[in-house]
Amino acid sequence: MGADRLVIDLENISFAYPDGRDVLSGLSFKLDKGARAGLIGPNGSGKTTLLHMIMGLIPPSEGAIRLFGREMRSEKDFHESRKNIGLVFQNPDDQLFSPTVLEDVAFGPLNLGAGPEEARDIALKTLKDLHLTGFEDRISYRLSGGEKKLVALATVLAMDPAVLVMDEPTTGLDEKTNDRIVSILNTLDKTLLIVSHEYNFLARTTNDFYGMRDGRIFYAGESATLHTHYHAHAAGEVPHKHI
Amino acid sequence: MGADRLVIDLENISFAYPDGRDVLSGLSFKLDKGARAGLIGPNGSGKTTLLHMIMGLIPPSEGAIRLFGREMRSEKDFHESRKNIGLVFQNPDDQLFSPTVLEDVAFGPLNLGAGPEEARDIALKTLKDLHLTGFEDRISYRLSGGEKKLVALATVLAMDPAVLVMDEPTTGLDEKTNDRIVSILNTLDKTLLIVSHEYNFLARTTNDFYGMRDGRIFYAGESATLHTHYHAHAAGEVPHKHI
Amino acid sequence: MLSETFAFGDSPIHRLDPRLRVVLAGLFSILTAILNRFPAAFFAVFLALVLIGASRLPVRQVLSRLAVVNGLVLFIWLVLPWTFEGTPAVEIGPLVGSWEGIRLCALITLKSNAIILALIALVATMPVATLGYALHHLRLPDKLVYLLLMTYRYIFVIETEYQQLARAARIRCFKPGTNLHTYKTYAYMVGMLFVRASARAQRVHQAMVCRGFSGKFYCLHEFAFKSSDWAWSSAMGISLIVLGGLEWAPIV
Amino acid sequence: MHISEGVLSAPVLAGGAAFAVAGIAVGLKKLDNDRIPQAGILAAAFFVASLVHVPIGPSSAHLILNGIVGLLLGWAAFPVIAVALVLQAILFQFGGITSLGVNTIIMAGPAVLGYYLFTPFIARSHTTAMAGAFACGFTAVLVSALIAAAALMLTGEAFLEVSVALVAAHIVVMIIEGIITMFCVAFLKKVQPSMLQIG
Ligand SMILES: Nc1ncnc2c1ncn2[C@@H]1O[C@H](COP(=O)(O)OP(=O)(O)OP(=O)(O)O)[C@@H](O)[C@H]1O
Ligand SMILES: Nc1ncnc2c1ncn2[C@@H]1O[C@H](COP(=O)(O)OP(=O)(O)OP(=O)(O)O)[C@@H](O)[C@H]1O
Ligand SMILES: [Mg+2]
Ligand SMILES: [Mg+2]
Repeated sequence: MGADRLVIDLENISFAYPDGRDVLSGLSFKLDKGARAGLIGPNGSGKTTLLHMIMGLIPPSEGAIRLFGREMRSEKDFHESRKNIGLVFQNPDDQLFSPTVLEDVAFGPLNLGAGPEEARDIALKTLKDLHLTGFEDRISYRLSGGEKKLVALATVLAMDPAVLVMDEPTTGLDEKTNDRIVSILNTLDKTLLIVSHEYNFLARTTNDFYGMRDGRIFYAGESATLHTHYHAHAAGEVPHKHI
Repeated sequence: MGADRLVIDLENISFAYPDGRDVLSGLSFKLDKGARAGLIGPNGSGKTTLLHMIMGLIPPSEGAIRLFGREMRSEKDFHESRKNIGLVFQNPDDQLFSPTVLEDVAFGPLNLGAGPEEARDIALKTLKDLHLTGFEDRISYRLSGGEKKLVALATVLAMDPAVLVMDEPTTGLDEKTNDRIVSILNTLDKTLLIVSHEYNFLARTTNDFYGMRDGRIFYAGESATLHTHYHAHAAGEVPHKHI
Repeated sequence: MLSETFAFGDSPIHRLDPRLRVVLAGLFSILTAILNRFPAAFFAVFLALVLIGASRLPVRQVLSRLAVVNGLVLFIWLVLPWTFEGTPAVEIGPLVGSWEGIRLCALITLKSNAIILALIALVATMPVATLGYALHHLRLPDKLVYLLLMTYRYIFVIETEYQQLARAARIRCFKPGTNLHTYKTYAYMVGMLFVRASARAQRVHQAMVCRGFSGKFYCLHEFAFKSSDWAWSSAMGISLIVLGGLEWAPIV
Repeated sequence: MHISEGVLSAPVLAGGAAFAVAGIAVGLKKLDNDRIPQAGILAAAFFVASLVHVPIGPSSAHLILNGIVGLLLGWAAFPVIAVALVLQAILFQFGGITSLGVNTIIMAGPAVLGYYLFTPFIARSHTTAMAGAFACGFTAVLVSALIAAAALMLTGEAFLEVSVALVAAHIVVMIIEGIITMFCVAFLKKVQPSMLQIG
């Protein structure tokens, strides 16, 4: 567990939005290469803020961010690190701005210096891997909610990052799309950090859980310490899964 | 169970958006006065479309809509029925269009013919009932997601409709806000129709479940037929509820 | 990020009746805009500074707002004195600056700054919503007031949407430059803003219809004219008459 | 693009205000109450989009976008642009009260002109539409600059060179606005053609 195995290393991070209240205060968090971690916390506890900070979109007011063992100081550092960390936004509508799916997925590779032909090939291959073949000429804006989430994931995977960070990948999605995302995530060989309100989803995709409270992250348990209990459930004909 | 007890009565409704695919096809659905019904269905199955149709925002291509025993034929009919059926939209930012909370909540009563003084009083009382006293001069766009959902509910309750229709009232909300909405709904003496992906939430607020598939609604069971089963759950220190 | 920097404060000006502030700002601006004499222009700047003082706004932020106006004023300084025919005042190489040109530039500088300062003190000190209600009470057409309020309500939502799109581009390693890829990306983002704005407008209209909207707008807000408002009206009335006097009184 | 306070003469300010009031009146008349949310939220989008800075060599410029606003809104561009200018005056003090009329004409006049001149092209085949959209963005800024120059010249002949410099300084902006308008129209034609009133 040397420092070189740490992909994300946050030390004593504090942050408040201009209009006041502290969102993060004295937060520290480490994520190893190959780890699959879930993050749970109430609304407004600062999960999205934290992810944006890891991407270099929001600078911390205090503390140090080290990614892949290097301390991040400037926008230039982050420009490099973004090649290796991909973030899927909470809301796919915020992530997709090109007219067609193909253009959206090719956007990242183009920025990384791929030629138009190459970017196109990468995009098509990524779509194929996510079983989205045939979507390339669809208008991103008109996709259904679940399809948008999958395309948003494709736009990030097209850049082949070593670390995949996802902000509530399943909110508002039905069980089928949920299952599809679970199975995609479980075939990926990447370091994962997933924010979600859904215990169930996290239990199926990650190995460790973290919680967020009072501006800090705390370790909440391994998958092995999961416990089970009764819960109420709609029966009838509505299809649902028993785990 | 005479026809006079039916508040919503849809018969053989079909609908497709201009650009093609059928969304609703041969759908029939009845809702009794005082019923509390949940509606579950995959993304894009047409739940939001159906709710908008009940409100008269989208005309069906085929079939009949009867509300409170009267057949709805024109915009004028719906203008009347909207006084008695309140819809809480999926996205509160669409519902809160006034600069301040007070104006937003008073908007409905003003349109129903209340004078400015009276509308103001109704708005303040509604906010009080939802424990939102002190919010009246807050700027809508600065509210948090959960607060917005609660204010959106207030804007509808201020019109005191007999039927309350809600489109995914809890997506993206944490357990506390969730609980708050559950307890508010459980003190209301109104006919309820709630669309949600969360079985748990529906189990706590409604008596009957319906599912949606292939453009139709089917009855999926009573609360009494709910069954329980094991499910995986994150333990650790993260606070959560056992039901 | 958008914010209403000056709107929320506590000062004699913040407490003035918004209708009065709008009317005063209008009168002051119009009067100052048509001034031609220096004593009057200096007095206008003095009045504006008094208003800024009374509004107790953070000096540094007020100055940073002035930078924008003065950027344009600087542009005029760079061109006008050297091209205005008249009595030579300075020579730099082949360029000759005339007294008349310099005089005109100086006058413009004073007037621009006076008007902007008064605008900051009197109008930027109220939230746009309040301005909307004030304009409603001043008999502006309902439609225009509603358009203003609706625009105001949604600029924050749409600005957040834009920020998110810009972030989405950044996390995918987008680096703006002078090239087609960059302009295309911005054009798509702008196009997306318009499409989403339009779709949102449709939903908002539906939400309005669901709450019984039938084309009539109401205003809940009432304003009260207090004794301090009378005091300020008289003081400003007299000052504006003095300002007019400095401009139009025959020179003795 | 706007002319700041304290520059223009009384007759020019008054004339600008009168024309602007007329334009706004026409725009409001064509805008029924049901379309207020549409116009208001598009105005918000226009306001936000015009804060976007695009790089031009070592420098940058903010977008103007009155061409595309004209294509989207027609005459309603007048009240929409006036409202956006009021918000700019209050939130950033770009412009003020007395020059509001002139500035509305500078921005909205070319928008309406572009609407009449170029909408027919937008409906046609890809190449024609793209050329029309480029011309619309380019012309809108050009005409804006010319109106601004005219307002300055009417104020005093002394402003001749300032006016020339103003138009010259916007030539690159015209090209960029043309390109942005072109891609933006391409986007809208694919994603939501009904917004361009071409079904
Ligand atoms: N741009 C902003 N300006 C000011 N405050 C903000 C901004 N974005 C978020 N906040 C506030 O910061 C806090 C943390 O927000 P954040 O979005 O990080 O929470 P979250 O944990 O992701 O919540 P959720 O579960 O609802 O997504 C909240 O109180 C929120 O209101
Ligand atoms: N304005 C529209 N124009 C064209 N198609 C639309 C429009 N609105 C929705 N649709 C399509 O109609 C179908 C039903 O949409 P609807 O929003 O009713 O689904 P939903 O059941 O509410 O889904 P979700 O659970 O994601 O909210 C979807 O395929 C959607 O893409
Ligand atoms: Mg979040
Ligand atoms: Mg829906």
